[in-house]
Amino acid sequence: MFGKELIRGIYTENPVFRLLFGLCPALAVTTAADTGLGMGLATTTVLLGSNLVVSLLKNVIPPAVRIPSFIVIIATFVTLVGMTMEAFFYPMFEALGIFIPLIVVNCLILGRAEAFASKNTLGRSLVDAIVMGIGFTISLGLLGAVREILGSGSILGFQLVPGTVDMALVFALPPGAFISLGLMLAALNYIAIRRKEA
Amino acid sequence: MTDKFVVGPSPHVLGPKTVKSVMWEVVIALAPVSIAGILLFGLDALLVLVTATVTAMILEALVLHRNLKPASILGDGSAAVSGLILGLILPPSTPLWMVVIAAAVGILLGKHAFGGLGNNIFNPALVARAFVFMSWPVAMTTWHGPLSLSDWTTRVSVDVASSASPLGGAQHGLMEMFLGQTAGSIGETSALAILLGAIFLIVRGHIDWRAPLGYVGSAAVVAAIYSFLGGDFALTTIAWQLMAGGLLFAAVFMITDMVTSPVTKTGRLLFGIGCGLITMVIRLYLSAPEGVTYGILFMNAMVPLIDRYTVPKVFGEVKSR
Amino acid sequence: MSEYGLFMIFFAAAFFNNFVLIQFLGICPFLGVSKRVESSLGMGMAVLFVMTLASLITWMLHEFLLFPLGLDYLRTITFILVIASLVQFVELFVQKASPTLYKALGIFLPLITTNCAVMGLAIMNVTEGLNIIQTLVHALGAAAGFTLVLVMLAGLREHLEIHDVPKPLAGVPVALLAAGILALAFSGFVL
Amino acid sequence: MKAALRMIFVLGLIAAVAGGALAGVNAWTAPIIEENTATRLQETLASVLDADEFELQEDTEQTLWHGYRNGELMGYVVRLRVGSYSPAGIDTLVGLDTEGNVQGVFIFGHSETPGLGDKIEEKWFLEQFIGLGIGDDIARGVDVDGITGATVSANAVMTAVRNSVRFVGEYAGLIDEPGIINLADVPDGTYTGTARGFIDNIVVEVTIEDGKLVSVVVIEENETASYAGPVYDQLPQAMVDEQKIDVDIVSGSTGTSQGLINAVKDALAQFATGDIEIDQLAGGIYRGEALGYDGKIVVEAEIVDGQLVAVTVLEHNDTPGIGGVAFETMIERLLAAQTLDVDAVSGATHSSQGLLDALKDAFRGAPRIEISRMEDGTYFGEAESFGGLLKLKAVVADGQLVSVEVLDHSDTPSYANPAFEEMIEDLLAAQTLDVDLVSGATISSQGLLDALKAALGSAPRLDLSQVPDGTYTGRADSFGGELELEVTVADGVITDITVVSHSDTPDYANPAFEELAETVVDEQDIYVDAVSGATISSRGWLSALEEALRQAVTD
Repeated sequence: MFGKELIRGIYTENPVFRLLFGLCPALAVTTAADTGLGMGLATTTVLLGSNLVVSLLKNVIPPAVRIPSFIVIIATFVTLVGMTMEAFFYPMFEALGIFIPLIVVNCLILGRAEAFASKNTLGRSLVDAIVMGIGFTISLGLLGAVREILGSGSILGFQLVPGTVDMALVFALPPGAFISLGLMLAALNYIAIRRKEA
Repeated sequence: MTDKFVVGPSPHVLGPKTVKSVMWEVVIALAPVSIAGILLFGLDALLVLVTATVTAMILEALVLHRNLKPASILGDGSAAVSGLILGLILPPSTPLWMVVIAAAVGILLGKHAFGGLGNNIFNPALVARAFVFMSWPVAMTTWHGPLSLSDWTTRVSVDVASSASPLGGAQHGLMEMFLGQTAGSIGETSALAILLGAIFLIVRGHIDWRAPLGYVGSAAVVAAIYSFLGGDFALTTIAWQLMAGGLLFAAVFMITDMVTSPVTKTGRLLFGIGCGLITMVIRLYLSAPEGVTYGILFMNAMVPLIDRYTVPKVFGEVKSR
Repeated sequence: MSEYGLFMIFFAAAFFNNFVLIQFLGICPFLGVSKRVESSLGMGMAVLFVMTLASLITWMLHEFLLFPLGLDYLRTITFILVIASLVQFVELFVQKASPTLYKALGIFLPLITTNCAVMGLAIMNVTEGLNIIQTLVHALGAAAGFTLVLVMLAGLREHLEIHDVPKPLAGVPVALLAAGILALAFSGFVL
Repeated sequence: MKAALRMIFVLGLIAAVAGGALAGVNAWTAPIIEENTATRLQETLASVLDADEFELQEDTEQTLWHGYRNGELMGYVVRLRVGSYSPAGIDTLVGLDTEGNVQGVFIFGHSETPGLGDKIEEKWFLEQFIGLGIGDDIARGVDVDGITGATVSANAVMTAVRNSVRFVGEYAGLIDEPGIINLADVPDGTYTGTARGFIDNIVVEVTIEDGKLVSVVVIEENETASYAGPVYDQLPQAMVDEQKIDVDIVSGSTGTSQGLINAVKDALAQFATGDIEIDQLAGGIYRGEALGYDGKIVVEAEIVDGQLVAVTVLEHNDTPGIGGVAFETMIERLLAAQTLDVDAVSGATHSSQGLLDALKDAFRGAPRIEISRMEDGTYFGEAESFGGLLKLKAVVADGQLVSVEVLDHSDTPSYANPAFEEMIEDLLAAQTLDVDLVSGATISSQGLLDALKAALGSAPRLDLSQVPDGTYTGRADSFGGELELEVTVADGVITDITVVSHSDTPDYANPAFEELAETVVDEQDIYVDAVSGATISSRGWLSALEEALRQAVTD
């Protein structure tokens, strides 16, 4: 059961590659694998918190003030995560910069609160948050890894290619982000097309 | 796919023209600059040109025909043109593996990702150049001075110390610049050779004068205003700006590319003017020494918009949709 | 700040540090709304409207309320609420005041709440210590840059639609590649 | 209505809980964040300046910290923001030692384009600033390299470092007023100067004839011919034509142009004018020359204890009647004013100006201490040596250095004492300060030499050990009138000092006199500080004491 859900989060409904949610952080913070993973985990934490609270309060919140309530809840968790990171994980906090407060406008979180947690039980909502979070984290880590390998020949700071080889700096730069993501989406589409044909 | 005709309205429907014949004539037009580049920069230049052209042709054959038969490698010549142009706008000292990557980026990302010839939005050679410039900025801004006659009589390739290009601050006389005896990209330094190619293309009716005129004209105007504001206005300054860097080469061989420039006449003029303005603003007011690549790439992206707003109203067309 | 004029703030926000292509803010609408040139222009105008207002209001909130009271930790929550209510308010106002404008902007307004360019701009204004005039110019530059690339991409996508793009690349992937090459061109302003 | 109330209630409740949670977590994390920030700040400051304590200065034009190690000022850290592409610019931290040399550069923060602007944080880029200081250009292509692909950001950092150096230079008083070279003041001759061009040093030969620049020849250079050619063609000619050094540079070859100009300035730097403060000069004899009305004027000036005590014109060709009188008048004025900023003698402006120029030339050089010309007496001096302050006493009699005695030092005795002995022996034999240092103890020897220079540069002092036992009376003018005192010396030690009579305000003076007497008896030193609040009375008292003891020695 959970395995099926997990596949949904990682592949069939992958937030970044399939639903195209949260592309801003996906492009911005993936200059390396570690920042990508950090962003993914921070987002997952917020997602867990908001799904939890929204699911608990789904019968209390009147429909008319649903969206403002969700925004307040999400913003609260974003700020909490931000504060905690600043206090205890400062280097990561600094590396992610403005994209931490901007988790609040990540369509993934509001989307899951609105489309899933407000209609489902606590348990299902938590599972949804976990699998979606994992999917998001994996996507960002993957994109970060691809860009880090191509851009600097290393992965999570570990040098794969001898430092004397000049890697393509462009992958660490904004154009490389768009191109990498574009090619990865194309690869997924290609697999999907092949599968359909087969 | 191979027979796909390039979308382009008159005025050059003079006879039965195929993509193939046009492309091979462009290659002929590129001959003077290629020869000049090899004479000026030696064996290094020759290797870069050959590598770029061959890589582009092989990749094109693999994408289109999925085989490497001689006929498919020769193809319609468009890949050869793109590859050769790419080689000509690279520094002669570019490591050959970078040339291979550049050609691959140009053909695959610049051209076939958008659907191949006739569909590509950006000039493949420029996409490739921008990509490699941003990936290996140091290698791509290391220029070598031209060879002298004595270098040629002693040995073909010499280790020439790196030197500044005119836009990088080197001072050269206008005659040196005209002949191309300056540091720079292989095909961009010799104004004389570029003009020979241009004359051939004009005589054969392959280029429309509007885009180049808008380009060179607007660049000249910006250069004039700039030198006037700087208090050292002189015709030589303008001539210098026009001959420096890749401006003339781009005017003749890149902004005239039918696929990546507007179809309307007014559009082409606007396109040329836009390219010229951005190129000169980058050169004169921003920190990058050269703005040709970025100016044209930027305007390539504007082409659909330019076309959209300059298409003449078809008689009887109902306004708006 | 003296050597860093308003002119530069505008051009930096619009070109060198283009919100979409260089800073990756507002990617969702950039990809979502850039299928048609007209709708892109509409979105651009709506963003310009909201960005300017939101920047000014959040700047004043920060300057006169949050910062003096030491309530900086409420920044995210207040800013997002301001933007969300502002969008609602603007929607209602435009609907009443100018039905034609509403027709043009209406459908884009709700999308702006989750446009991180607006929120990002509001946060940047205060963290970078801009004064109110710089904030205004920053907002105008950001909106101009956003609209420019949105419309450019829309033009490209309309063009691509009528040409044969390889199947796996069709749609968003090729739009991303085009955006990447556009970002290459924009980087030329910085190099 | 009920639904609306419920809406407001629920939303309000959510907001209240959210606010409460945030306030709670904020109260918990804020101190941690603050502490982390403070620690990071100290760490960051320490990364650019080797110090362990930083003190933020108030009311400075730029944010400035003083850095201390064990209470000693190690240097400064400046925080500067320079504009670049992003509105916030680049926030830099530059550490400088007390001489204004860069010790480290740190990019405190920037919002440059990710990837491109980030390169300014690379180590190789920031490390190249270390060691550069007030005399350096700190410019791309001159003494630091730029970054390909991030030119503007890199230039902004260079500007920040340059401005930081200048700011600290001004703040710490390290930058003198820039000298202005007046070609007319430069004596005829050919001068050589060196300065850094675009690639390497440029050496020039500058020839001056009749106060006019007649040629500038580049004799050594390593610039790129295509850049430098026009510079060499145009600038020397322009300098000669315009008779000035700061001519317009050749655009596109800024580095070479500036190098050439700087080299010419370097060649003529010794003739640059600048403020000379006599009370800052070391004691000794200074010799200099300049052009007068008709040819060279050579002067010698003597400085003792920061006072100009004598000016002698050694050589001149000026009209004897006019020049001679002018010199006398000028010297009188100079000695009275104790500054070079005196009016010229009317009717003899050239001679007057010549004398002043010669003096400036003299004071720009190092002083010479001629033992043969020293007044007889005992000299005391101190200087910093290897382990700390070194104090010594030197006796001059009949123009001969007769003894040098180290009174106190903190150097390692086993090294220093033999070195001192050897130095003193050499000094006494050579009768000049120009002796070699003792190898193996160069710092101690240098300390001894410095202390001796300081001693001989000051006025001779009374040597208590030469005072025979007895009671002596001394008189001097004090605050209210004459002061008389009696001093008793027994076994070479001052045992008692009594004021016999004085006309100073008793309430102020008496306690001061008591305090002074106590200090002098305790320290056996008659050159002690005045008592604050009764400075003039103290000085009177001390003069009377010296007078009394001096008489004892002469008697």
